[in-house]
Amino acid sequence: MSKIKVVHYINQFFANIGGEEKADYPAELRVGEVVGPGMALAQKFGDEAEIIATIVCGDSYFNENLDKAKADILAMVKEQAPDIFIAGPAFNAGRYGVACGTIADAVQQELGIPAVTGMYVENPGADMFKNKVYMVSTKNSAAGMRDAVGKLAPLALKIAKGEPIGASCQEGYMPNGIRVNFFEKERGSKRAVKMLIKKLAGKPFETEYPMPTFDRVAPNPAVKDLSKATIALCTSGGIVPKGNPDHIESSNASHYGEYDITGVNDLTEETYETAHGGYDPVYANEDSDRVLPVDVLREMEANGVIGKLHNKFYTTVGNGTAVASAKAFADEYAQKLIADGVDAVIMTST
Amino acid sequence: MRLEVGHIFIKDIQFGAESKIEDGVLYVSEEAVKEIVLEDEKIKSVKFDIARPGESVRITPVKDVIEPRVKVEGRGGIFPGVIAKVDTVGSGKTYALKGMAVVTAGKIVGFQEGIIDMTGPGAEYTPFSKLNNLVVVCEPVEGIKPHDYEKAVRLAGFRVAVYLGELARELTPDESKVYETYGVLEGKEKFPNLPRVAYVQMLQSQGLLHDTYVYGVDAKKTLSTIMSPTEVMDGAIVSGNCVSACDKNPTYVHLNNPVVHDLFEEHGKTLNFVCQILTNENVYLADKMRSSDWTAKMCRFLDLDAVIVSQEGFGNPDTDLIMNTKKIEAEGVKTVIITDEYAGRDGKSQSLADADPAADAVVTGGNANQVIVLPKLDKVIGTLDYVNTIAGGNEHSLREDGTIEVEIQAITGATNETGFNYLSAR
Amino acid sequence: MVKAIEAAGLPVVHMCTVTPISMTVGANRIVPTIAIPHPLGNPALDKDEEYALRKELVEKALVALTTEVEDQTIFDK
Amino acid sequence: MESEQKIRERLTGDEMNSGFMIITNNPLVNEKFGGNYHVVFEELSFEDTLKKVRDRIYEGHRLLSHPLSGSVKPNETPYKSVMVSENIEGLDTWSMEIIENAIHACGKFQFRSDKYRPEVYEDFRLIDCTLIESAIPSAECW
Repeated sequence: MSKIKVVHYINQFFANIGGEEKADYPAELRVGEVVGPGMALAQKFGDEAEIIATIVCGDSYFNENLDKAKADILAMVKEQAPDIFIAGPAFNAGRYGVACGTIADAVQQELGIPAVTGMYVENPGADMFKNKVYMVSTKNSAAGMRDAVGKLAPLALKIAKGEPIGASCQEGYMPNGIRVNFFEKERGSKRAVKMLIKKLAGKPFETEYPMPTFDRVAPNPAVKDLSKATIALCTSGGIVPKGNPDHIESSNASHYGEYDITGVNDLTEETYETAHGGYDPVYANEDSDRVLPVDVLREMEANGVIGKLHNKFYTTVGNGTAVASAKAFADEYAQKLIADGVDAVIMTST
Repeated sequence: MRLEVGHIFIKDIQFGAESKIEDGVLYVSEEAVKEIVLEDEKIKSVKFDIARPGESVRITPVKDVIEPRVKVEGRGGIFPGVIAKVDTVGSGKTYALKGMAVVTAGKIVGFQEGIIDMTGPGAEYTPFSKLNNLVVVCEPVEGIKPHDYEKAVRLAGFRVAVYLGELARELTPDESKVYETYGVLEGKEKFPNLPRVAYVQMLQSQGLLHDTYVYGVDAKKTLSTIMSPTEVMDGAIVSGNCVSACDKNPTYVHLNNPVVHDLFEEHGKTLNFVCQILTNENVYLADKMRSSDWTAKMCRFLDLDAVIVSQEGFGNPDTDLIMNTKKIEAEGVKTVIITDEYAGRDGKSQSLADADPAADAVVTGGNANQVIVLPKLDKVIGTLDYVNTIAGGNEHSLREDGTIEVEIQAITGATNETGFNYLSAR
Repeated sequence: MVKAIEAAGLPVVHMCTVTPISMTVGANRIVPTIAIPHPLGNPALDKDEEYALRKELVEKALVALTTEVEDQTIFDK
Repeated sequence: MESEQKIRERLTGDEMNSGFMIITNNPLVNEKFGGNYHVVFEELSFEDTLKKVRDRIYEGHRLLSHPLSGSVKPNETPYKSVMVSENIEGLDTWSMEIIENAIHACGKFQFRSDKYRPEVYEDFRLIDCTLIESAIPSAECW
C-alpha cells in the first residue's frame, strides 16, 4: 500500500520565520519540505504516511486577507491532492487557531479532503470550529507539542484511512456534538460511585454527558419604585421617523436607529412609520403606537405612574438580522441607556 | 439490617432426570419445571432450552432475566408479596446461584423486543451473554389478553427461579459476602466522619408492560419510600417491564443492583451508605411533582450529603430524573445521575428529553440509537418473527443472509441506566 | 437583544406576540401581545378602546418590571 | 423547578382540579373513555397529535400527562394520547417546555409506524390506552 499523503499547514512562527513582526508573511507552498512540528508528525507517522508539502502563512496575513489567503491556500492544497490535511497544532495562539480552523474547514468543505487540526480548548478557534473539523485538544503552549502530536498523528491516519473514529475521550479530539459509543473499563455504577466521591470531596470530576448549554441571563432585580424610574422604549419592529432618515434596511439591517422623542406625545401616521419588511406594515404605519406605545407611556409619565419616559428610543429590524449583529446592537445601546440613567426597558417585538 | 449472601457458582446447566446441583452443575428436570410453569392455566404450553456463553445462540424476544435465590435464614422469602408471603426481607442469609439466570421469552405484544446473543458482537452489548441461561418459552392459551399473559409469564419465571434456588438450600456457598446498613443514629455514631450517601432508584411505572412491583405493590401507586438496600437482594423489587430492552431493568438487575453493590464496596470506607430511596416515573405530571417533592424531602430528612440517582426508560422518565436532580440539589444534597441517551443514529440529536444545569454529574449508558449488524446465529430460542418489529429494528432488520440490522436499543441491557453495563458515550 | 440588555444590568420586559420565540431568545419577563403586525393595538377597535387595550398591556409590562422573577416568566393575567 | 413552582402558586387546589380532556389519535381510547370523559379524537400522526397538544398549550391549557409516556418510541408506535386541562388556565412555561422537547424528540427515531402486521397495531393501541389510563386515577383524585 502506498503511503498516505499529508499536507501540513503552519504559521510563520513554527516555520522559524519570525514572531509577530513577521506575521504578515504571505501564504507559501513548500513542496517536499517537512517543517517544524511536521518533523514530529513525520516521526509519528513512520512508514504509514508522509508529509508531501508544507504550507506556511503568517497569522496576520491570513486573517487580514482572509478571502485571498483562503483561495491561495486552497489552490495549493488542491494541487498537491493529499489524502489528509493537517493544520497546526495552534496551542493557545488565537489568530493561528482561527486560521487553522478556517482553512481546515474550507479544505473539507470545498475540496472534499478530510482535515484535522489541534489547539488549546480556550483558543477562540476551538469554539468556532470544533464541531466542523476534528480538533485535537492540546496544552496551552508549544511545550505540549509531544502530547499534541501524539494525538494528532494517529487520529489523522485513522481519518485518512476512513476507519471509524472512536469517542472523543478515546481519540483525544474535542467533543464535537456527535455522541459516540464505546466500552468503558468499569461499569456505569462504579463510575457513578467514583464521580460521587470526587464531587463530595470537592475535587474536579468530568461528567460523561454535559447538559446542553443554557445561554441564559439571570433576571435583574425588579424596579422598586416606578414613580421614580426612567423607562426606555426599544423595539425590533423597525419604528422610525417618517421617511426613514437613517435608511435602516427592511431586513438584515446593518445598523440600529436612535431617535429623540423629546416632546413627542403620540406617534402619528404623519410622523412615524416602520422600516420592517417582515410583516404587513399597514397597521404600524397608520399608528406606530401599535408597536411602540409612546402615547400610553406619556400619559403614565404625566400622571406620575412612571418617573420618566426616556427621551430616546432604539429601533432595530428583527427581520433576517443575524443574531450576532442584533446582539451587538443591543450591547451598544444598552451601554448608552445605562449612561443616560435609564432604570428599565420595555422591548416590543412584532 | 444485615444480610449475608452466599454465592454458589453454576458453571453449567444440563437437563437431567432429577433437579439438583452437583459440582457446580445445575441439573434441571424438564418435567418438574414444566409442571411449575403450567400451574397457571393461562399458559398452554412451555418449552425449555439452555444457552451457554459462546454458543451460537440468539434468545428473543426476552421478557425477563431472573437469578435463582433462596432464603436460608431470616425473615420472609424470595420475592415477598409476589411468590413468598409479605414479610420484610433483607436480613439473615440468602444463597444465590451465580453465573446463571432464568430467561423468560415469548411474544406478549407484537412489537416486543429483547435480544440476548450468546456470541458475536451482540454478546458484547448484553451483560446476560456471560451467563448460563435456562430459557423458558411460554405459549399462552387462545384469546388471552396481553396483560394476563404478561402476568402469567412474569410469575412463571419467578416460580421457576425460586424452585431452582431451593436446590441450593442445603449447599455450602463457594463464597459469602456480608452487607450491613445501620439506623440513622447508629450509622452516624459508627461513621461520624463519613459522608452520608443514599441511592435514589426511579422505577418504571407507566402502565401495562411498563410496571415495577415493590413487595408486590404496583409502583405507580406508591409514594416515594425508603428501604434497606439489602431488601432488593431478596427480590423486594421485581420487573413487570418488557418495553425498551436496552434500558429496562430485568429482575436480575434489581436482585444484583449494581449501584447498591458498588456503594456497599465503599460503605464504611469513603462513605456511609444510609439507605435506598424508591420513587416512580408516572405519566401524570402532578404525580411527578409529588414524587420528586417526597424524594427531595427524604434526602433532607435523612441529612444526606449525596445521592446517586438511576433511571429506567426513555422520554417521560427524563422529566422525573431532572425534577429529582434539581430538587435534591436544591436541598444541598449532591447528585450523580445515571441515564442513557437517544442521540439519533448519527449521534447528533439532543440526548435527553429534558435537561438542567443542576445535573452536572452524569454517567451515561451510551446512545441507544447506535446501529449494529448482528450475524446469523445457528440457533434461535424464541422466535425471529418479531425481530422485524422490535424496538430499533425496521423492515430490513432481518436481512436475506440472516444477519440483523438493529439499533442497540433492541439488545437486552445494552444501555442499562443503573450502570449495570460497561457501554458509555462521549 | 433582550438578553443583551438584561446582561448589561437593566431589567427588561419583552412584549411579544409569539411567546415561544420570546422564550427561545431568553427573555425573562414576557408579556404576550395582540398580533404580529400590531402587537400593542387592534385596528378593529375604536381609537379609545384600542388605547385602553394598549394601556392595559403596558400596565402588565410595568407589573412585570416591578415583579421579582427567578427565571422566564410569562405575565399573562 | 421555578416553572413548576409557578403552577402551584397560581393555581389553587380547586383550579388544579378543573377537569381534563384527552387528546388522542387512538380509536381505542376514544371508544373506551369517550363515553365518560372528554376525549378529542382525530386521525393524525403521532407528531401531529403532539402538535395539536402544543396548540392547546399555547391557548392556555395546561399539560397534565407526559407526552412521551411509555417506552415505545415515537415513530415506532403510531398512537399517542395526552391529557390537558379542560379549562384555559393561562400560558404555562413548564407545559411548553415539555411539549416542545417531546416534539423535538420525534425527529430522533426512524419512522416505521407503517411497517407492522395488522395485529400489531392492536397491541400499540392497547399499550397507549393503558398508559393514559394510568393517569386517570391521578387526574380524578385531586
